[in-house]
Amino acid sequence: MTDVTLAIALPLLGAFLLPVTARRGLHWFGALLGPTVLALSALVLFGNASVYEAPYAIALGGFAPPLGISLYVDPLALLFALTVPLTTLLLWPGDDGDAGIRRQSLTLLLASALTGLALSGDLFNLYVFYELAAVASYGLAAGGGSSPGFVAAFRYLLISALGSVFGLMGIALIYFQTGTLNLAHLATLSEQLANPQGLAAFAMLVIGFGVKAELFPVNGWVPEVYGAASKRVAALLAGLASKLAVLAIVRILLLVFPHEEARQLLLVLGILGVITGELAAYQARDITRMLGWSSVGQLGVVFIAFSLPGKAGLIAGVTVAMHHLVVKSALFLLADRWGGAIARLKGAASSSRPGAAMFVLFSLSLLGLPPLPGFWSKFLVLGGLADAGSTLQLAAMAIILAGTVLEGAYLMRVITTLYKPVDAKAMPQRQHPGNLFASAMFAAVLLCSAVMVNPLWQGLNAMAESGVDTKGYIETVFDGKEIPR
Amino acid sequence: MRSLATLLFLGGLIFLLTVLTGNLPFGNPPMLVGDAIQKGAADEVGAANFVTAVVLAYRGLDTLGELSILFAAATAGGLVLGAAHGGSHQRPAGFILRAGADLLFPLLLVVGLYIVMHGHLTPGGGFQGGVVLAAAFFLPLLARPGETLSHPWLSLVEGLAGTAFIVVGLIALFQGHGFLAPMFDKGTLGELVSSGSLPVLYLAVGLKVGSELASLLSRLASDDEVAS
Amino acid sequence: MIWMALTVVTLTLGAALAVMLLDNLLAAVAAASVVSLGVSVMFVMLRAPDVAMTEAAVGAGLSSLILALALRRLGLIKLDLSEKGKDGDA
Amino acid sequence: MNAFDLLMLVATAAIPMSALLAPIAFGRWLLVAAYAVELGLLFMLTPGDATRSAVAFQLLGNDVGWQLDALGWFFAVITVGAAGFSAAFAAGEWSAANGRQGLSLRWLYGGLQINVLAMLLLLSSADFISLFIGWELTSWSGLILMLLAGGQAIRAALRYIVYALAGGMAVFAGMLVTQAHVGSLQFAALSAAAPNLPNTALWSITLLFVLGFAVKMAILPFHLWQPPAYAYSPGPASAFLGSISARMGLFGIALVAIKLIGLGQLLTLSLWRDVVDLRDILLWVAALTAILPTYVAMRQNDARLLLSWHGVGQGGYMLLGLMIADSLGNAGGLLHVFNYASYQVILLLAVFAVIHRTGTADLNRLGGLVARMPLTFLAMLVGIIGLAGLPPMNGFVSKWMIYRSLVSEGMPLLFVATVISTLGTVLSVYKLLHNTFLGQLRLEHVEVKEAPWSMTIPMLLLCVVVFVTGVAPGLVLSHVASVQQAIGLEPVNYILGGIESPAGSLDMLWISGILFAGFGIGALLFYGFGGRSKRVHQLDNYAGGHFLTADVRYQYSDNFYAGLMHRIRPWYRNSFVWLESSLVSAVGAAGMLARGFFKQANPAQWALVGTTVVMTWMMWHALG
Amino acid sequence: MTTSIGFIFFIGAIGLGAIGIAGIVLANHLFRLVLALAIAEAGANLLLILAGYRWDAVAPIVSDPAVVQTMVDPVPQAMVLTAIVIGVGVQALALTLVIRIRQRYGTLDMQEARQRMQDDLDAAAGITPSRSRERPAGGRPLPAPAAAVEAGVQHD
Repeated sequence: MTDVTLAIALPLLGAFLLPVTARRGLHWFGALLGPTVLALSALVLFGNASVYEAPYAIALGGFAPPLGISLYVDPLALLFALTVPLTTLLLWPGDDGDAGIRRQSLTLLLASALTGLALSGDLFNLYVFYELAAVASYGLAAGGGSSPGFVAAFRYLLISALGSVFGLMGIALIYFQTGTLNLAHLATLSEQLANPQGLAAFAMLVIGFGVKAELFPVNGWVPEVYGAASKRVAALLAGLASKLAVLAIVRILLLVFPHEEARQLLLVLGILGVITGELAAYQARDITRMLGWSSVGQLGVVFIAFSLPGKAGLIAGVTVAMHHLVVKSALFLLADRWGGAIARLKGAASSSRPGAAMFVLFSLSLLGLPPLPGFWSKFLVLGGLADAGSTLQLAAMAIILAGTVLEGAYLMRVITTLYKPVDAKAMPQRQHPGNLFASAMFAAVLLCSAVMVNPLWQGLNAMAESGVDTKGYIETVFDGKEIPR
Repeated sequence: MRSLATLLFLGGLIFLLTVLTGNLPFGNPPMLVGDAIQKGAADEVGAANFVTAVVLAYRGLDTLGELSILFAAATAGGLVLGAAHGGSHQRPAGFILRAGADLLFPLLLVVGLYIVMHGHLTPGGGFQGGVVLAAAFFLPLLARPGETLSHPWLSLVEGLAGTAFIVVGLIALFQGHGFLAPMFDKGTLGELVSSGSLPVLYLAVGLKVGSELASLLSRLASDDEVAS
Repeated sequence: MIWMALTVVTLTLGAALAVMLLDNLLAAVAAASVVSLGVSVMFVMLRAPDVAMTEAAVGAGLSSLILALALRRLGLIKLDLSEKGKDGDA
Repeated sequence: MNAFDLLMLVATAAIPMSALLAPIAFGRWLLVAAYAVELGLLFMLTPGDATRSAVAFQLLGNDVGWQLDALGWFFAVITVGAAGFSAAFAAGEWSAANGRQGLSLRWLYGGLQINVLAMLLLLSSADFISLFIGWELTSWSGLILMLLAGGQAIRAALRYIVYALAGGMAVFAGMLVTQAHVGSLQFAALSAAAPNLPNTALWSITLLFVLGFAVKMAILPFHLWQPPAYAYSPGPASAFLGSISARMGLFGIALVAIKLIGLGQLLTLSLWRDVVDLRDILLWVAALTAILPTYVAMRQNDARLLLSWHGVGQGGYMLLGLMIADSLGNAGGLLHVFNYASYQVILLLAVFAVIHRTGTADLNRLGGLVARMPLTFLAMLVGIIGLAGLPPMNGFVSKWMIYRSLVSEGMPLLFVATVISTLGTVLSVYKLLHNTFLGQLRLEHVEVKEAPWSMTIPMLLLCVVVFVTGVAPGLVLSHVASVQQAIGLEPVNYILGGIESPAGSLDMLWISGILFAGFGIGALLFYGFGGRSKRVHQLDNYAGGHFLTADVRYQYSDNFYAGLMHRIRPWYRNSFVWLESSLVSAVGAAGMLARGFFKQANPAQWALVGTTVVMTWMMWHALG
Repeated sequence: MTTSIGFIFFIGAIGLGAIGIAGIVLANHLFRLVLALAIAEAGANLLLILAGYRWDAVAPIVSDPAVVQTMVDPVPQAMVLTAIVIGVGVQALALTLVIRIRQRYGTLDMQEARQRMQDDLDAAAGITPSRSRERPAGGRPLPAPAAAVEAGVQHD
């Protein structure tokens, strides 16, 4: 039974059952429930590997497509959906007790919502899953119980709710003109939306979904939340949640708004994100916020990549997004114990060598040292920009390169501090073995993808083929039924 | 200064939106989906209230997500405030209120359940009924600040109600109609026992909403560690 | 019809402004419930009884209850339910 | 499995070997032997034609491979040689002493070997991807050696890596622009497409590559990182980096600007309606690079810094020679790479030998060591004669070729510039020699002994190399000629003694013969006519009628060249340092602004502003 | 008449949204921020309902199966049902956060709470707070750019 709806439904089921079971003295059950459910949904998704040959769509409840909600499963969706349970398993908050149970069920809710974001083919359904992910992440951000966490979560809630108000208005504008919510159906009507109303709606949607994707004007919450929340949560939000929000925006861009202006919008916002993020990270004085700001910059790169037209853009964007997912999650895990001011990290390397080594590895990959995947992602993005070659795109290329130099400046500052001789009065903490294990897993993924770059390249090409194929999407969703106009 | 700039941009936004909405087809929308639903809903779902049909059948996943959002909000609230132990410490409320509460409790209960069960026929349904149920359970608490709702039971109800919703969907899935497909015979339009599994779903929704809101309310009401 | 719409909209917008501008927060909460009542009336006029019921129940009823409880919990108001006679500090 | 693959295999295998063996003295000598093996393998290759490696990939649809042609071979020999001599210098007592002081020998020897491997990868790149891979690896592996010393070296290394990243990104951009315009990342594709590329494309490609490579070889605006980074590295690392590492930039320029794009194309890239073309600009930048750092070097009081600043200046010479269109000139430039590497290694090793014995490189705290360390003195003398470009050492040959071609090509101003810089070189190296070895021995150095044989023998061997290639430059010129062929220039026609060309001939055999004859006659005269000399103790004289004590310093080393310094001070106002620091603080201020945006701005307000602006923009697009 | 009544409702929706957004941006009192949020959401919901309205149509509920009459679009109504419940959930969560902030920091002022939060974050990270509470922020010199320190002393 590999119906992808299970991948959404099972974590929800687990989340609903967790408080019940854990209260009734079934602690072992409660402790096992979350990981089991996540592993099951990962298996369900693995069972769908056949979509590499033929993407397929599911009409929920068996209602003919434009009426009901339809899920769409193609390699792109599958890849992003698959990262959700796997990453969540690696970042699983393994603490129990009353608060721990709540945290676990919130994490499950987040996972199911993100899977839904990856699979859903319906505009309002995307909005609902986005809201679910948002609410779950408010809870997780405040879940640490620290005073700054509450303020940060509240501010995050405000800005995100403002964004969803905009998003709702955008949906309303779109529904006004097309009278439908199904992305495939909207794709057939996309030329109706090439007018002021449509593009304004797109702008509102981008602002709405952009909050979680750390898009430029609405990313003020990033340093506060990542600084205040527990680092596993920060890794979950920066690594995973942002990528799925980006995927939602990209789906809307590819299917509903295949207009040049829309791409331009993402490009400009991405450029601004890179500039502000990298500059702020360059001036950051503690690791956590430095990583947060640099992830703002990296997501700017992701948006720039996705703004490239056609297959090249999709391939580049997915590569950058996945690379950033792996690297930034791992770096946040390492920052769990080393999150303080940079100056306090003197000689942290001597306190745990593997941790420092992995920090170096991830930083080098982030900087794009050739054999590592980071180089290939940069290569694809910048190559695409150079090929497209409009003035704005060349400017974006130059800015990304300059941003890399800045990244080098602040990352090497940290690394050299790690390897300085330790001073006795401020001994840095040892790394937590669990975090070390998880980030070692990420490192393994990184190295494997560095070795298997060619197979991955083939897979990415196949994925992009079906990803940009709007006609195929429409046909798959409607398969033969007449499309109401 | 800041407020001035804000108002400036706000004026810009209002202007833009007004211009935009000026040439939207108000009053005669395209209704590509709406028409099809109105044609098909009666025999596809069998609910006289098409909104219910849309909420529970056509867009059932949205409803599930919405329940999950409510659940997430309650869980997060619990995480933030901690379990509400002990009710408020002020003296019990006056006679009138207590009597009113006792009088109202069964009434509200019945009304709530009625609204829930007739959701597929008349306006109203799980959400509205759930709110009434929550009020019903919360009123005695307001009247007798000493007592408190027992959270284990509440959480049991909310957990099981949500589970029930998903399980109904999964049963449909394993029967091969796809997740959350309507089941059982549709019955005759307008009957109480009609439209297949919709009343069950709405009952689950009502219970879940009611329990979530009740727990939220009681958590807010119990003034442990009141702010200084 | 049109006059009714006009009055309802003006009422609602006025109430919304009041929510922003009133100093007394309890009054602001009351104004907020007025806003949702107005909106639910609009929903009725727009032939959406379900939504109107929900808005009335949730917006006007529940959420103002939540807000009032929160105000009490914040210690900004003293939501005392006991009768005046027994109340010491009445 | 040809000799080239074998070479790569050895170089790769030597890395874990060094991590294993470096702490043991015998193991270190084995590692030196490994370098010897690599050198032997290099000489087994036939330098004339390119040797392609069996290792090749297909990465993201691009062919990635490696092949060693004459150009790469020439640089590779220098690289491995420099590494080998530095390793040999350190193999004995030096490592023992420094290892005791906590220097990680594993990282030192492993780092040297990693550097050699990275440079071999770069030198043998056959397409732009392998070029960039080699380039980045070279930059980062250089960082390893620089970080080893710790302390102030770390700052220098951080500064270095920022510069190196900037350069690497320029190369990256150049490679991507090439791909965008040529459609392929193969060298052949660019060289085929170069003649008919649009002018803007040619400009951007050439500029990006040249900028990137210029950062590495510290051409003028980008030179500040190099002296401290190289000087503060541990001894052998410093000698290795200082002698060859920066030349990778020259290799890049020779490869891209001359081999692939071609000097002829550079001549077409002109500004201000053909008043000046790109080659002129490069020539003048090179000349300035040859002059200014030399005079900066004159002001240094740390021997290592003095030599490293010279490294910057000599890089200017090479670029100058390479950019002259005629065969004599760029033969001189290429030859200078070899010559410079040979004597720079000697000089730095000598300085580190002195440091090993006396514990300081401060030119104001040394002096008179000739009596104590005669062999080291001899080595440094030979090196300095080479660096100053006087016969009979090899530095003279390359410099002569460059002057000669400057004159024959009719570039008198550049000629004057080079002469000025040579003047500076002579003065500053004399300062080095004098303050270290001549003059009065300091009391604290009375006990100093000669450096151990493990250090002196490599230096003296190199002295032999410098002398032989100085007397018989033909040995090197033959390879230079094949390099010229490989990069598509007409080869210089050489003879064993030097050059035989219409532009001008030079036969070092005759010159040095006459020179030594002159020395012999002078010595004959001196000793023949009773040239007796008597050693007088420092205190045994009448200095203006008052007594002397042993701590009175005769030696005049503080504020060396006071008059000259006074003359040139107005000409030198740390302009570049000012430029760099102002750039850094500008970026810093921008960073503060960005951080303030996140810390102070009201996110909701920004959301509102952003939405309004974006919506306006979108509607504008849609309407117009 | 038709357009004008639509215009009135649009003004209502946009006005509610705008007032709410203005409140979110300008208000400084945590509780009022929550209220503003509720109002902005009401505006968005109204706009959504308007998207489904249709002249001379009845509510989408079959009163008598025999007669078939045109109905307004039920889909936006379903969406708004969802949105309303989402809104109340978010509101409750926001209020719990407000209560906690009040308990921890004893303030309901956004600026102050934010300042306290940033100071706490800096303290937790071991950074000396860049802004001292006593002196006004105006007169202080900018801290030297970190990279200027890293770039090191010049060597000539």
